[in-house]
Amino acid sequence: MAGTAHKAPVVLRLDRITKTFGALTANDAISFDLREGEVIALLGENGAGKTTLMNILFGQYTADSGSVAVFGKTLPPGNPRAALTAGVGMVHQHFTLADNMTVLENIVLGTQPLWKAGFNRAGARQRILELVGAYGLSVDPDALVGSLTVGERQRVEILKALYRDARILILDEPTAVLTPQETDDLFATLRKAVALGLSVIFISHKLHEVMAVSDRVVVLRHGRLVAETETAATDKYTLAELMVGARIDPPAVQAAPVGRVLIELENVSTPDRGAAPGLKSVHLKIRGGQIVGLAGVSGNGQAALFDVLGGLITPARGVLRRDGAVPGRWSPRAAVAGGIARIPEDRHKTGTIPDFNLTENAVLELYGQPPFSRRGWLNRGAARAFARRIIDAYDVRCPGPETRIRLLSGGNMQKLILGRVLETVPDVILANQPVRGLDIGALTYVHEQLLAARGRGAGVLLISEDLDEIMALSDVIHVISEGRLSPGFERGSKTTAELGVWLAGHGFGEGDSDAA
Amino acid sequence: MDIVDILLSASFWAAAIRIASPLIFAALGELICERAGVLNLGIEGIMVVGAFAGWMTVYSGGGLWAGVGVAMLAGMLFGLLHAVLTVPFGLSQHVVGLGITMLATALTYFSYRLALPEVTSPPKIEAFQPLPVPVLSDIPVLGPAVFSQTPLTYLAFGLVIAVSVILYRTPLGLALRAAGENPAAVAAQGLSVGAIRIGAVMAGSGLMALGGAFLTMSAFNSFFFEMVNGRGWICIALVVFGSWRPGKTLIGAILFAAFDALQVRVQQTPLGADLPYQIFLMMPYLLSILALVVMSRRAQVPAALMVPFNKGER
Amino acid sequence: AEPVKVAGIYTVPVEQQWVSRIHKAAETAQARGDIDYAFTENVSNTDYARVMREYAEKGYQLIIGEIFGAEQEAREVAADYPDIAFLLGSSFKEDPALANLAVFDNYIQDAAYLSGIIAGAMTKTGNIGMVGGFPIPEVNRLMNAFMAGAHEMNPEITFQVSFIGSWFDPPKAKETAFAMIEQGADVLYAERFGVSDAAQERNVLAIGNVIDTQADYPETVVASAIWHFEPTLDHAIAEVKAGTFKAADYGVYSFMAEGGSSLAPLGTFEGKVPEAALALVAEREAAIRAGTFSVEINDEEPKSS
Amino acid sequence: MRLEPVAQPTLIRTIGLPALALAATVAIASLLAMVAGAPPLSVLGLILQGAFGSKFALLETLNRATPLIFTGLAVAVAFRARLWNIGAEAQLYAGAVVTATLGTGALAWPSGLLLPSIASAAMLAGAIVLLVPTVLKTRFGVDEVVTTLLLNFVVLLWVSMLLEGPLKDPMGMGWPKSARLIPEARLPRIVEGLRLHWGFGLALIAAAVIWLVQARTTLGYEMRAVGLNRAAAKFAGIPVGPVLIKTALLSGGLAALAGFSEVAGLKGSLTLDISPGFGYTGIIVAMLALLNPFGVVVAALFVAGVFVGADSMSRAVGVPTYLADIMLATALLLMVLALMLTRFRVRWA
Ligand SMILES: Nc1ncnc2c1ncn2[C@@H]1O[C@H](COP(=O)(O)OP(=O)(O)OP(=O)(O)O)[C@@H](O)[C@H]1O
Ligand SMILES: Nc1ncnc2c1ncn2[C@@H]1O[C@H](COP(=O)(O)OP(=O)(O)OP(=O)(O)O)[C@@H](O)[C@H]1O
Ligand SMILES: [Mg+2]
Ligand SMILES: [Mg+2]
Repeated sequence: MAGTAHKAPVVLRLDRITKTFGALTANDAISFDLREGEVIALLGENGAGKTTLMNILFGQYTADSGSVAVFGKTLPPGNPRAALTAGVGMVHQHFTLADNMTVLENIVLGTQPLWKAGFNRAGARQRILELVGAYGLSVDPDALVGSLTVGERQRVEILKALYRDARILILDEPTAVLTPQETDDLFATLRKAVALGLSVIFISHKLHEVMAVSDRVVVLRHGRLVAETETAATDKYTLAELMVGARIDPPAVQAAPVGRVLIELENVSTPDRGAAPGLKSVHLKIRGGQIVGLAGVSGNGQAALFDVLGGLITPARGVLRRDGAVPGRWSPRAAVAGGIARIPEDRHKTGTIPDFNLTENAVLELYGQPPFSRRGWLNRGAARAFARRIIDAYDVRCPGPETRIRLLSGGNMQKLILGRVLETVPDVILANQPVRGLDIGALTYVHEQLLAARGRGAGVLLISEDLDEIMALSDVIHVISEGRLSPGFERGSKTTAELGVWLAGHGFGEGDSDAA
Repeated sequence: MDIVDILLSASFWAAAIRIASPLIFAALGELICERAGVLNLGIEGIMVVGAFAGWMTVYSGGGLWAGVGVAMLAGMLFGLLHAVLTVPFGLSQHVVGLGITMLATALTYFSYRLALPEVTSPPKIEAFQPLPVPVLSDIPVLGPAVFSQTPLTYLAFGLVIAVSVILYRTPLGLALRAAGENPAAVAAQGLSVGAIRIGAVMAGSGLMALGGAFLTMSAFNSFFFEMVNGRGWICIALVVFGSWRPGKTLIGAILFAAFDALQVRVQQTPLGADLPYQIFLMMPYLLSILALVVMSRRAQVPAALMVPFNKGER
Repeated sequence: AEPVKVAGIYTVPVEQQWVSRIHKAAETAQARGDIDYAFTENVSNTDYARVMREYAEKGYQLIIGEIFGAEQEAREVAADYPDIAFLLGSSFKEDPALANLAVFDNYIQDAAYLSGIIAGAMTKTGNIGMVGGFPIPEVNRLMNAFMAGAHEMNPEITFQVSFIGSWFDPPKAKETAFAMIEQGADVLYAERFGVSDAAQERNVLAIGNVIDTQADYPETVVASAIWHFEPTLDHAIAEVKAGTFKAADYGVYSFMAEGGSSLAPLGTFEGKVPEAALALVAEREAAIRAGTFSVEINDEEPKSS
Repeated sequence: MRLEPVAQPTLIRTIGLPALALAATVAIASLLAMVAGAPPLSVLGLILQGAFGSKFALLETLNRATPLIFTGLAVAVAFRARLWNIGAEAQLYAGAVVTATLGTGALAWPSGLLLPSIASAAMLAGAIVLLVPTVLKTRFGVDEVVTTLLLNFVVLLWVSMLLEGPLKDPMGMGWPKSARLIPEARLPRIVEGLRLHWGFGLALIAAAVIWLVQARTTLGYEMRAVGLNRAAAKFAGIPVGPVLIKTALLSGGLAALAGFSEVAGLKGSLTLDISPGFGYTGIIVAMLALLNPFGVVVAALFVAGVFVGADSMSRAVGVPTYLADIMLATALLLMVLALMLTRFRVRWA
């Protein structure tokens, strides 16, 4: 990014960090240095130990052995406060903000002695506005955090670190939840920070970002550091291979015969949900043997569209047709029973029940039907067999079907969800951000499965913010913006730039999104 | 007298504020605990302890304010026990709370019986007397209603303001509110969630004990078994009613007390002669439930209420 | 002779007025050396029969208590221990088939009636406030007698009656009394703790009940109808000692004629009660003792008038 | 400090820690007995004797455990689905009222028909009492901790009203209690001459049934799913509202059975004080049992045993019997702590 920083002094030194959880070694004698003004990308599969390492560095976990030194001084283990005062700032994978307080209050939290009679709001606001200006982090200090978008929340997290004069910024998968535009803004901010002498470690599964932003790459595999290299001296494919330990090729898209319309929305509208718009007179057809890509910045009505098709809400206006007929009762159960597979956006909150084991999670949508239950009595054997089948067929890495799913990595959780919906051989698959946060291996696997379903004649709706993913997989692409849906564009009929125009909200004639 | 006359009289509002005072203390205490993320069902027992400790101090020769101090300390002690079990050890707040209520109540009765084995009529102390505020107490209606109360009532009102200021205007208050909303946010800023929660539960329990002490040192002048009589449970409702805000909780307490004062008076109207007295006693509870239905849409529950926080575990 | 082993089982703490009279009588008898006394207080009715059995098993000879809420079970226990004497407060009468169980109750309507006469004479507003715990017969009976006495002095008197739904909430009783004073009462019938305090603070008068609290409220409590449990208990002790204990209604030992109840001395109010009232009290008291006048026993819930 | 899960708790841990908790409780009780002027060393023996030392003591313990099993199950069922039912006390009384209403001669049926009918009606009444807060919760989002708590007061006053009104025993000489149940409406005694009745058997059956429901039926699965992650349950198509309502019906019904069993089994009539807080103690029982139905039986026996034993002990050594509640509370708090520590290790970091 800002040129190499070979001569710059070392600001952070990790020395033989080892951490075990029971029998598992999450970090195995990991050492590396971070220099002033340098950006290091930390790479690795899901569960490779990246977050663990960063939590140790920040003092939230205590390492079994090894040490962390910041500006030459060894940090006391297990003490976030010491890390903060030494100049380490961390943006967690899951944000640590209090929704009931304002941006300013979240930032000021913990920066002053607790027993002070009051705090200087005006001064704090002044300081925040300065930082906002210097780093290009637009956010209103007096907004309630609960009302912010994901991107804004992340900026608040970064501001929290900067407000404390952090010299080292750690970002754990910062772009996993950002829109492309927000990702660009984030990188712009990081560039400014580096120019001002800060050093950065960031974790990402998106290799093009790694190539674009970092100076150096550190790769972890199974808790061990397997490679450390200058970014300039490597490429995406090499990195992918280093991470997984084997070569990974993107799945090939074979031609498939287009079938009949499986599900269709005609002139459907739904009410707005708080800040997120509902659907506005949407027309959509999903045919067999097709992947329909839905491009768009998150929060533009994707959730509403997914929920309408998935049975969670019924259209306020317009009709939904399944196989040409309007279904009598539209509910998640009706959708599932009718052969619709749903892969939700948030696997932790809506996709699984973290404290249920794999077996119980596997039958979450099917428990009410034979063979999993009869007349209200569960057949646990059938459920276990089903879970075993998914574990084997979909390569879910876990100790066994009795493991609580909470203990699985995101990628393996996602594979279980994939398995549970695909095992019923659905003819419609709704996939909302199915590869978010997944490592390249898992991501490729999910894509392969979607393509395979298409190959056997299923229709797939793929919702994603990643335009590259959409362009690579989709037969037809729609763009969604503020609840309006663009016409469907055939594969290859639009360039990235042309779609970008639609993404920015242009091209939707007032009320005539049915212009397909 | 008809209801309108009652509602317009200063003595009615004076009674409402008297009845509200112990509730204000204890509800504020519960509010502090819950804002930090801990449901404190020990409230009923801690009020009993406060009632006894304060009264006993004065009875054995201490000053009234010394009694107030001892009551708070005793409450904080049980708060500490509650906090140690629920915060670092993360035990169920339901069980610990009810256990503390049982323990505190039984220990109090046990101590009372040991201290005063031979008494068949509980001894009295010289309790707090009404202290009219100069000038202000001469305001019509408001004067006799609000400014002719005992010092403890003024303290209760003062505490509402103090707690509001602390919660919304100080670093400590920020940390406290954050601990009840998202403890990870507190930990990530280098503060100890455990220390904040323990502190909050102790402080809150101290206030609950004050609420109990009000009963024996201001509302009345001797200690009786079972005299707290469910007031603690009411306070839990008041906190929800007040959407976890001190000001609204105060209003809730006064409203509840006003219903109570009103039912006593309405019982003597012709209406009262026809209806069973239980209907009147039910009124404050039923109206509270009704009020909750009306209020609930806007209520903001602390997101981490009843969720223990253990770093390194999930 | 050996002191009789007596056990008391009470469903409320011994501070409760009603129970305090039993407890006090037992302690007096113990001080006299007549009995060996142990007691358990605050026993819930669910546990009552168990506690009875425990004492019975331990060799107590006389068990006293109150079984209003545990009638049936208590009688079953008594049937299982025919050699032990049970003297229990009960709304029901003795059962000849259960020879070892005698019943009592606080029949002090005589004294309550006389205190009503005094109250009737002392009220200037003609408005008397009455605060009770629960409208149980033991409370209703005294309130009704009191009201009858007051009407004797002045049939125009009106009463405000309230029940607070608790035996132990003096602050609530006090607030209820305040409300009555605000609505014109100038004499209060103090069934619960807290009422006399309200009267004292607002400079109105109070009439005590079951116990004498004038020492605590010298300017306030005019007269009190007092229950003396001693005749009841002493009679039972004597029967046990003599081996003649039998099913009987000991209620009569609470009557004035038996010394079971009395009007407390006027004390600080000596000379402040109108002569006419005192004369009427004296006349009625003599008639009661002579058996020529009896106060009606009315257990119905009293209502405001 | 930090808690770390223990993968394989050793036997010493699983047995030793609870034993330690009990030992500490006895030590505290002995100390308090000494403070009150009684010989401390006899305490343990007297407790054991008082709780289990004779057939009478043992049956009394079972007797007191009976309503606690019902309320414990009621709470366990509700808490599994994260329905915070703090109102088992009210539901218990609702069941008791129905029992007293139907069992005093309103229905003159033979026992075999009458008892099941009364029990079902009682369950229905308890269910309705919990249904109100549940519907307020699913419809209006009203916090059920508060509404169930407040309803305890309302229902108790309502019972008081009934006992001084329509339910008052005409032959009761004015005391606020119901008439006596007819013999056909009484649960028979298990042991003739002692208080233990078939309510206890019913409680054991209820525990087994609830275990079956939770572990083996789709309803049990749904209740756990709704409790653990409402959003995911809803997404998967589990009808959250109806499941909560079914949970409420089951939970309220179980609590009502406590009232039924106390009135039809133990007391034979209804008074205002048939429950010394069984509804609240049920919460403790349920949590002590980690919401497991069979655990509820064990926990209820434990709670009852400690109380009966300590109560009898304090009487035997002549100290105020409030010591029994102190012991019970101490035992509960320490036991919950010990049970947690069998599964987690404390790390000081
Ligand atoms: N608190 C914990 N207790 C037990 N095991 C843990 C804990 N935290 C992490 N692990 C284990 O350590 C391994 C590394 O986890 P870590 O969170 O560091 O992965 P990661 O590289 O950040 O993965 P991802 O890319 O999905 O974010 C995982 O396999 C997990 O099983
Ligand atoms: N208490 C724990 N015990 C075992 N493993 C844990 C525990 N806590 C976390 N982990 C592991 O830590 C890893 C990282 O957790 P994290 O929350 O980052 O999920 P993730 O794998 O990144 O999924 P996602 O990307 O969907 O958020 C997970 O793979 C999980 O295996
Ligand atoms: Mg991670
Ligand atoms: Mg991840």
